[in-house]
Amino acid sequence: MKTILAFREEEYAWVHETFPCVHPLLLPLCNKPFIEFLIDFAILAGSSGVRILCDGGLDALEQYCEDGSRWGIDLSYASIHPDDSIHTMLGKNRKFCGEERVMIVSGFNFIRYDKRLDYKNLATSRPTGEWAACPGGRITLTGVPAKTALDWTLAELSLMPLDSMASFYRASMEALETGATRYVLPGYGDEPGCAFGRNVVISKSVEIRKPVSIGNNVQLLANTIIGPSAIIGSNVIIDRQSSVESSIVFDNTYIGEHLKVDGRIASGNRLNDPKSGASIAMEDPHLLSGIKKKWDIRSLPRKIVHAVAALGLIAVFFIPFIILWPLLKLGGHWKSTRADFLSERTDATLPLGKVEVDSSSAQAAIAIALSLDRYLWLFRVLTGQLALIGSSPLLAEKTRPDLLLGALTYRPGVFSYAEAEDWPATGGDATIVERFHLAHSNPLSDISLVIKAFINRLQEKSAI
Amino acid sequence: MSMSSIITLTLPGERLFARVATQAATSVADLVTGNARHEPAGRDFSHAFELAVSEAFTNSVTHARENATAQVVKLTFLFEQRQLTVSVHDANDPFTIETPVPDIESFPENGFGLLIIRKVMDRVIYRRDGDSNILSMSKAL
Amino acid sequence: MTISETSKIGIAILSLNGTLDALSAPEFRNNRSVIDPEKTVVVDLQQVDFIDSSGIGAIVSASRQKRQPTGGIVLSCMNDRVRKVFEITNAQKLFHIFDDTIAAVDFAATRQKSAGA
Amino acid sequence: MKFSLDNIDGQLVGIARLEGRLDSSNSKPFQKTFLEWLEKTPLLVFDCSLLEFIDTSGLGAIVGCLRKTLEKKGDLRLAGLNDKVAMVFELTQAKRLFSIFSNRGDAASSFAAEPNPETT
Repeated sequence: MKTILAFREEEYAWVHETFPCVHPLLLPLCNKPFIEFLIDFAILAGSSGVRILCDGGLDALEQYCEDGSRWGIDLSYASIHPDDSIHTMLGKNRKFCGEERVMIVSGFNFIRYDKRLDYKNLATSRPTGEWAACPGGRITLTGVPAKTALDWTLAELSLMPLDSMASFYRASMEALETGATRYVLPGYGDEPGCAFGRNVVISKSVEIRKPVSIGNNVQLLANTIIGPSAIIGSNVIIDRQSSVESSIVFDNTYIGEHLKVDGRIASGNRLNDPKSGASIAMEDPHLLSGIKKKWDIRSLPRKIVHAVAALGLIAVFFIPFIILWPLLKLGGHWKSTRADFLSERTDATLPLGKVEVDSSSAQAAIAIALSLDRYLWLFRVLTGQLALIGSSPLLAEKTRPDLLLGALTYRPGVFSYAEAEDWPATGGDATIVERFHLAHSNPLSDISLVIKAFINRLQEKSAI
Repeated sequence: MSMSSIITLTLPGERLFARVATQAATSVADLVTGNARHEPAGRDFSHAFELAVSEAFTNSVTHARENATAQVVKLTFLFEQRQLTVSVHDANDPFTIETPVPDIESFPENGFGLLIIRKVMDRVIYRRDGDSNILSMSKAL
Repeated sequence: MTISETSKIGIAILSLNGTLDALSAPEFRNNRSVIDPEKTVVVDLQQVDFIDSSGIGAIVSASRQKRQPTGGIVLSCMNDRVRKVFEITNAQKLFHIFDDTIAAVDFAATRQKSAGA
Repeated sequence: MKFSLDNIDGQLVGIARLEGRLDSSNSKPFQKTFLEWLEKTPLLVFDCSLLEFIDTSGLGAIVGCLRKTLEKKGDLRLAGLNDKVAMVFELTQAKRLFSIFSNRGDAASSFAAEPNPETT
């Protein structure tokens, strides 16, 4: 059997406005992208091939789903016009459909199904025509049934239109509550109603109230209360004393201290009320918190501590540097490219030499293990241009919109907090951990994080 | 693989040579993707360079100054830090890469070139060096 | 690029083969069936391995010359690489795109009939 | 921003109408203006029906106002919060610190039902 999933841009236009950072078809429902629920159902119904039709762009979706080999099916894509009838859609995909039975799932709807039921038998035996429908679309079967009809009243199947933030919220909560018994949901958990991703750090005093679903790389800090009914995405930090209840927290979100998130959808710096539809963009670098920005006062002792520690490192690594650097340089294994990086002050750039060491030789491996590629940057700490530890320096041509909001989100350092925490050093993951430390670190914790970063780099390189 | 030396290719500034330019681009892209060239990501990578070079070369040829003698288009390829950069040099009048996206509903015939380049590449930099234009296009592996 | 032309139930089918870029675009642009505003044309892109913005531009401008801009040119059998370029430029919005040439011809014939009626 | 004094059952109640945005760009001058209001009476109402947006520093400013009012044995009550502003108060649990009314009239008359505060 073949399945066609057909969407029109207009059906999910609201997602573009409310959650602009995600392709609507990848909108996470209980930490699983929307489209995967449909692909799962198509497979459950016995499809060997699935084609996604849309009158809008599918680029991000294609990058995520690729050719479907991850699910063991053939996944392909095609475009349609908004007013195409089912007949036209079948014509446009005649080669794909072949002579087989075709299930057409149209509309931006959440399908309620139960993975334990035998939809395969049903899909082949049901008479041609509509299988399920709702105001937002329908599931239709074409072609002659292979067998006589079974008692198909047993299999539950219904559609729920995802036409607003409110319905999205309801569908997410439903998926969370019915949980892994009906759908294939991500995460691991010893008990039902509790799903955790990889690298979830939970402080001792955290209280978890089922049901919850938590993504990858999540930090739940002291005295937080999670749940009941909390869906927390990946790369999320819930800071001290905050609670998240009956709420959805999207990927790459930082929830500050002492906050109570109840019945809300938090996405980046945006807080939404699914019931009233109200939405507010926090102008703080991360979701509103009680943190007072007193960086101007605190920065001086920090700069002094960083400079003193940098001086220490300069002294310790002077000998290895003076021996290895000329060797590598002569051997052509030491390459330095100069580029402009963004400095802590938003209006200035900072020219830095970025060193790339070709790690083929033993000396080079030692040099990298000792972080000698960063050695020259240490002098920038003395001049106050770089912190010893902070954010990974960003190239000046990159624009980061939140950068304009103040230095709280970005402080270029020789080492980055992401390296210290051994988190993926790029993208949203790193940004979120850097933000956390930029808001919470003090000069002393900085030093211990530098040591951690140093050890991480040492271990990483010796592993190679 | 490491390929930090620069590959340079100089072609006559005529339409006919666009295929030579794009084939060079795909070959270099295939070279740096190595075994991944048969996987979807590897194929996309080399298709991106094929497209970008085709567009840039066509632009250079189309906007060539009339009567300019010995009009050539030079391509350089550099693979560094897992990022392939192709630069297209020509001696035409300066231009801008900040062109508006054409409105498809009005059936436009051109103006898509830079849009395509920006979409398929990670980074596009235009710079004027003396009398030449240099359009540098990079994409990470 | 080569263009081979056949016809079926009054619809011209142009099968393109090769690369559709700045060099080969004029050949497509000047094809007699393409120029004729009354004629509905199915363009079979199965053998097109590469298209760039000049190729897209040629097809878009051909479509503009037709009496029914979104129906005068019907496309079929584009591969993924070609489809991506259509998507980037958003040109897929202007065309009816089929994965099968016969289905495209059927569609074009019905369209022509209903437009003529 | 408008400020007016109302006499409600013999109580002098100050009603301030906040407008537009209250954020880091204007929270400091706002706090200064507030001190002038506080000198007139420690019984205050912020009519927020025209307040469109508030951020951390704006919220901090309002909480600061409340603290100063309480020091003077008065109270600061809020009225007419729109959905967005209400969401910020709820999120930060600042809601618990304030008596919140749906409109300025209710907020102002709520002072009448209470015994006179000690005058300072």
